[in-house]
Amino acid sequence: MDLFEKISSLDRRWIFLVIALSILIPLLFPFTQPLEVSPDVRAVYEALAALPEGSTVLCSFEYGPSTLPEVHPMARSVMRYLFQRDHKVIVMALWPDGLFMSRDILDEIAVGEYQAEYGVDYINLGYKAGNEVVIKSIAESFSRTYPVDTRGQSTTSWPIMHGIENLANIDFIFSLSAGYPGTVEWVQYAADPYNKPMTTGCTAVQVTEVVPYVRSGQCAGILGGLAGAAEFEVLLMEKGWLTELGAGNRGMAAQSVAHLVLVAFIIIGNVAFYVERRRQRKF
Amino acid sequence: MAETVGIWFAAFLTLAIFSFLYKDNPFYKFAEHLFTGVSAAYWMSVAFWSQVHPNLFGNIWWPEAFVRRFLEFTYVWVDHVELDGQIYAANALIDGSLTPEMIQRAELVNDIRVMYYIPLILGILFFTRLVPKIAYLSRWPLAFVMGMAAGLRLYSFLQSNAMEQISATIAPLAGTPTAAEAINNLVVLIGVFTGLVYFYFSREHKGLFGSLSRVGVYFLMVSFGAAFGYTVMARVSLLLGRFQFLIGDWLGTLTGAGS
Amino acid sequence: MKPGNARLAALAVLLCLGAAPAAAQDAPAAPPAPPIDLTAEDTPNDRGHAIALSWVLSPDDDGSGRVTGYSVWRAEHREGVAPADLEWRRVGSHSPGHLGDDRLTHTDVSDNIVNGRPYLYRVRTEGPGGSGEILLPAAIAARAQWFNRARWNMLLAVLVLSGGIMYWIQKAQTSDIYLRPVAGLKAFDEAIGRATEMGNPVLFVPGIMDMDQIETLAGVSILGYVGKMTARYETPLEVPVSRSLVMAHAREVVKESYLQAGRPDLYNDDMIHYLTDDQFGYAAAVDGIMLRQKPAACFYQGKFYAESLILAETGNSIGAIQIAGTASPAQLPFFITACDYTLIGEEFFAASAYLSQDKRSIGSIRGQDVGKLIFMVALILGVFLVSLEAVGIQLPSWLDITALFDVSSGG
Amino acid sequence: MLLKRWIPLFILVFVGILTLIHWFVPHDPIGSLGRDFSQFFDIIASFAIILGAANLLKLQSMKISQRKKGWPFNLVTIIAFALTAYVGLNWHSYFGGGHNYLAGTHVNNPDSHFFWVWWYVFTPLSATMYALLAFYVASASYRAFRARNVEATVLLVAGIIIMIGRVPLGQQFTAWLPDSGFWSIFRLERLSDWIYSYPNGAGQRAIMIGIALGVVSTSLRLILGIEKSFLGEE
Repeated sequence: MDLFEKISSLDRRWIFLVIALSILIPLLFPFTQPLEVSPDVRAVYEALAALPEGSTVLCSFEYGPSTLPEVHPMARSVMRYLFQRDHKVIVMALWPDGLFMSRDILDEIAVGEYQAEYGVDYINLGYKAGNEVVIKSIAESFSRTYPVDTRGQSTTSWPIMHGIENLANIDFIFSLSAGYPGTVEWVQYAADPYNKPMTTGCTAVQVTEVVPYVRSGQCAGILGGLAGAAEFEVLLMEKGWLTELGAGNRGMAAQSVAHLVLVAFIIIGNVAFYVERRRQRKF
Repeated sequence: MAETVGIWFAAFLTLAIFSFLYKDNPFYKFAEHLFTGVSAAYWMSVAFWSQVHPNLFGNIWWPEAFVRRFLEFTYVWVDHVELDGQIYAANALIDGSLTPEMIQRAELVNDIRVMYYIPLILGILFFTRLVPKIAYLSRWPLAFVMGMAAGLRLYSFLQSNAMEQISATIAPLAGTPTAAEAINNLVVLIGVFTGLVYFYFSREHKGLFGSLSRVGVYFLMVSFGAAFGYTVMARVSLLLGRFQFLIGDWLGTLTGAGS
Repeated sequence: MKPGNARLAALAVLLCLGAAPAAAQDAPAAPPAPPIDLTAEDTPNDRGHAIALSWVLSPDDDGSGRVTGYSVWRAEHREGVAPADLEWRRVGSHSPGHLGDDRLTHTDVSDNIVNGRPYLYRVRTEGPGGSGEILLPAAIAARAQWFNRARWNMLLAVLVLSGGIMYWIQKAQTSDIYLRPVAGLKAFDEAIGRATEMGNPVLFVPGIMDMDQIETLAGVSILGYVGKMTARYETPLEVPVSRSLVMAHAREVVKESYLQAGRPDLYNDDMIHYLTDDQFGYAAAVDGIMLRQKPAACFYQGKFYAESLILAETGNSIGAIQIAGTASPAQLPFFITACDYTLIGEEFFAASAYLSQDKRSIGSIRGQDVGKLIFMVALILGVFLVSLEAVGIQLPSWLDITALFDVSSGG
Repeated sequence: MLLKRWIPLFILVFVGILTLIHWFVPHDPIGSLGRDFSQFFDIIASFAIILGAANLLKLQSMKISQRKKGWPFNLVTIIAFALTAYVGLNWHSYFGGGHNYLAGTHVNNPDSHFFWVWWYVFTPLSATMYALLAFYVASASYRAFRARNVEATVLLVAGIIIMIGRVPLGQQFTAWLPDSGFWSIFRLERLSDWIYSYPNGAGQRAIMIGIALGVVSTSLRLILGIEKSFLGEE
């Protein structure tokens, strides 16, 4: 077997090994690189920036630990921005594990960094089963959908919920999403029927599903995957809302190397394929 | 203690699953079988506590004595409490504002919704599968579910997947602010149109129709390639997350750094 | 108002307060002027229990901070009782207007609003200096509607498409309909045939979602066909599922297939077995089944998420023929790259009709094509018309094709 | 025959039509049927899990009693199921004391045993299974991204441009192109954005419209009672 044949029928475990190394090494020895902010990420920022200070923003957490590396950095940036602009933040989750994600973020950002007051500046309504049905039902009433919050107290007893009967009183929806139910359901059952502005931070996989809604204007911009998170961090830093880049940019180093290694593999594979095919024609 | 054991066990399971990449082995087999058992029971418990307990049990009738006797189990079923002409929210049952003696005297009001006997009956009918003689009764809940799915999805797909997409595709090819925008609109129009031609079943894809359909295939291929390229990034991020766990949380405990 | 402006305005207020502390202490700020022209109407196209309010901003709501918001109050109107004596309840609040808003709107939705009963509203401007209020001049009642008028175009679409499909379902029973070949469907027989030759089982995965998804139902219909083939060839069939309802449904369908193929003796309920509801738990277990039972043909037909590639790559590594079919746009690329054949989107839904050769089902596919034709014509016509408009040619309003497809207002 | 065939068929058709109508009739009680029915579905599906779990346990114990190859692993499944079900259904199962034992809250309480299982067993397993995808996209693309024919080449080129254009390191390749003007559209990040937004968006849209028609037609076949293989006995 000569070199090209070998490359063409390479045991996939070699590929696995190289991929693992190409992520592990940059993770241990990180570096940063310049980023260009894409228009979709800018659109997210502009939609948020258009909100007057003190608006009520609904943040919904539809992701779990497995997609945490992608969505968590976005959630952090968004929360930082919202608290700096004194928005009131209502947090909920349509995924059971979304609750733990939101708790983690709120503990870190709201409590840790901004000393925001629970029940006044933000509230965590928690997880409710029922997928899009929950969205339809908060369109009618928050207090009936979520009689108690995650602290086990009656939702309406908190000052932040005064005057917030249902979706109509929400100024903006931010969906942090990794699948079903997620951004698509928020567009279909909340933004669309009630004409609410919304935007999304989602996994790169979901981007294809969501992008048609972005193009048609039903969703204002999109933060797609780790790259979206990294770009958003850069943009917030540019605008003075962040003092340092976060996990999004750190991960991008490993991401970049892995991508290029993968592309190199594909190119080598094609060269081998081309050479082999030419040889076959000769005989 | 529980945390340290947990992190070690989690790290072991992580490595056991990764070992599958090399080949099938007892460690993977162990992790796989463990996963099946744990996750089946996990979702069963979650379904019980998030659906059956609040939404079904909470909407059907129970003997008053039972509700009063097992407050910690039934607290989510009670809508409100009336005592001495005063109305308390349901959580007064548990937050200490009512004493046990008061709870015994109070009237516990829970709204019973007759409609919810439908899923109860259908759910029970489903169990007739265990009795071969009347197993066919389990077709009733299946029929209900299928009818519901049909009525629900017919409309929502037509609205979001068809009407809205058509509406978004109808954009001017002339008189746009920039020429680029007109070109982009044209690209989208051609893509959607030829894509639909590709999906046309009841006509032979020959001649002009065939050429249009080929163009449609190219658009589909671009979209598959693009979606694949996009996803690669997400997948790499996942691995990133796992490596971060192994390096940060697990190796962290080894070196005493903890997390 | 831009955030910067708001901050400047707030700063200006602070400076003014600082410059005249004595004056500020002596004379408390005057209460803000009330809103103007409060109107109310029953919200259209709903189940009642809702009133839409609208008012013109208070003149003091100019970003100076004198208006911090509005509060909305409701009372049931009673004949002969002065508004002040009614039982008022605060039912909502609204943040101050932004620059450029001429009216603010607030919808009061509550089951406490009884349909048909008259209600009065008042809206208060709230501010540090107190409040000013306006009363709704006449009582208003909420009503439920029997038809959602905003959905007229959806009704039209449902009727036209269903009509077209039903017409062809009828017509198909008497006439032959040509269907173009679909590569993936031809491969079904080949794949099952190969499994038979090798003596290895056929693996069928009907997606990971439950019966409330049409994709799952379509996948199980295809399973019905595969079941007939495996019964005929006496090839073992392995169907792991991740939902109990799907298990029950698939058993009914496969049992029927074996019966129709004349081999009920080969059918066994355990061919279709439940693993776990969990996405990756299921994928891990199916991977295990693949490696240990080495199926020669793998079918993935249904609704899939990220596990698609885990399954397809493992299937590829054991050298099985793989045929996928799904309507999950995000998973199609993975099936396309890792499987031998893939039914894309609509092809997947058409598969059961193709495979069963049932005349009425084939008719429904012809009906789908009619729908496509309508959409294609509408696209061309629509683009032509909006282009004319964009270059400045006035069109009569009945030619406004965008209204026909504008379903966003329908709710 | 009535119970086996006609009543389920009636339920199917009746529920189907009623659910379809509910979209157009906001008036109570029809308007809220969609929400109620979805809720009913979730309840029925939750009931059904018990039957699924019973089936799982039955097959596993069969393998154990027949001493099939690898039977100790089947024992692992049964034990894992039993333990998880115990800490999941018993709402008193906590580390340490001093908890208000409200039924159901243990599912979300970080001090419960159930949470421990979720966090240290369930989560690493599912996240790692998911992470395997990083390797599988690599092997799948290495194998499939070959310029075999025109279609495959189109797929390959679009995929590679996006892959490179989406990461900063890749964007360096075309950083020498001007930032504005005609040539700027060939900068990789712009090109990948463009491909992503327009040709890809168009392809996706065509697929989505096709799917919508497929769903309409399949749903209609169900509502009209044409597709009813689950009722058997044709």
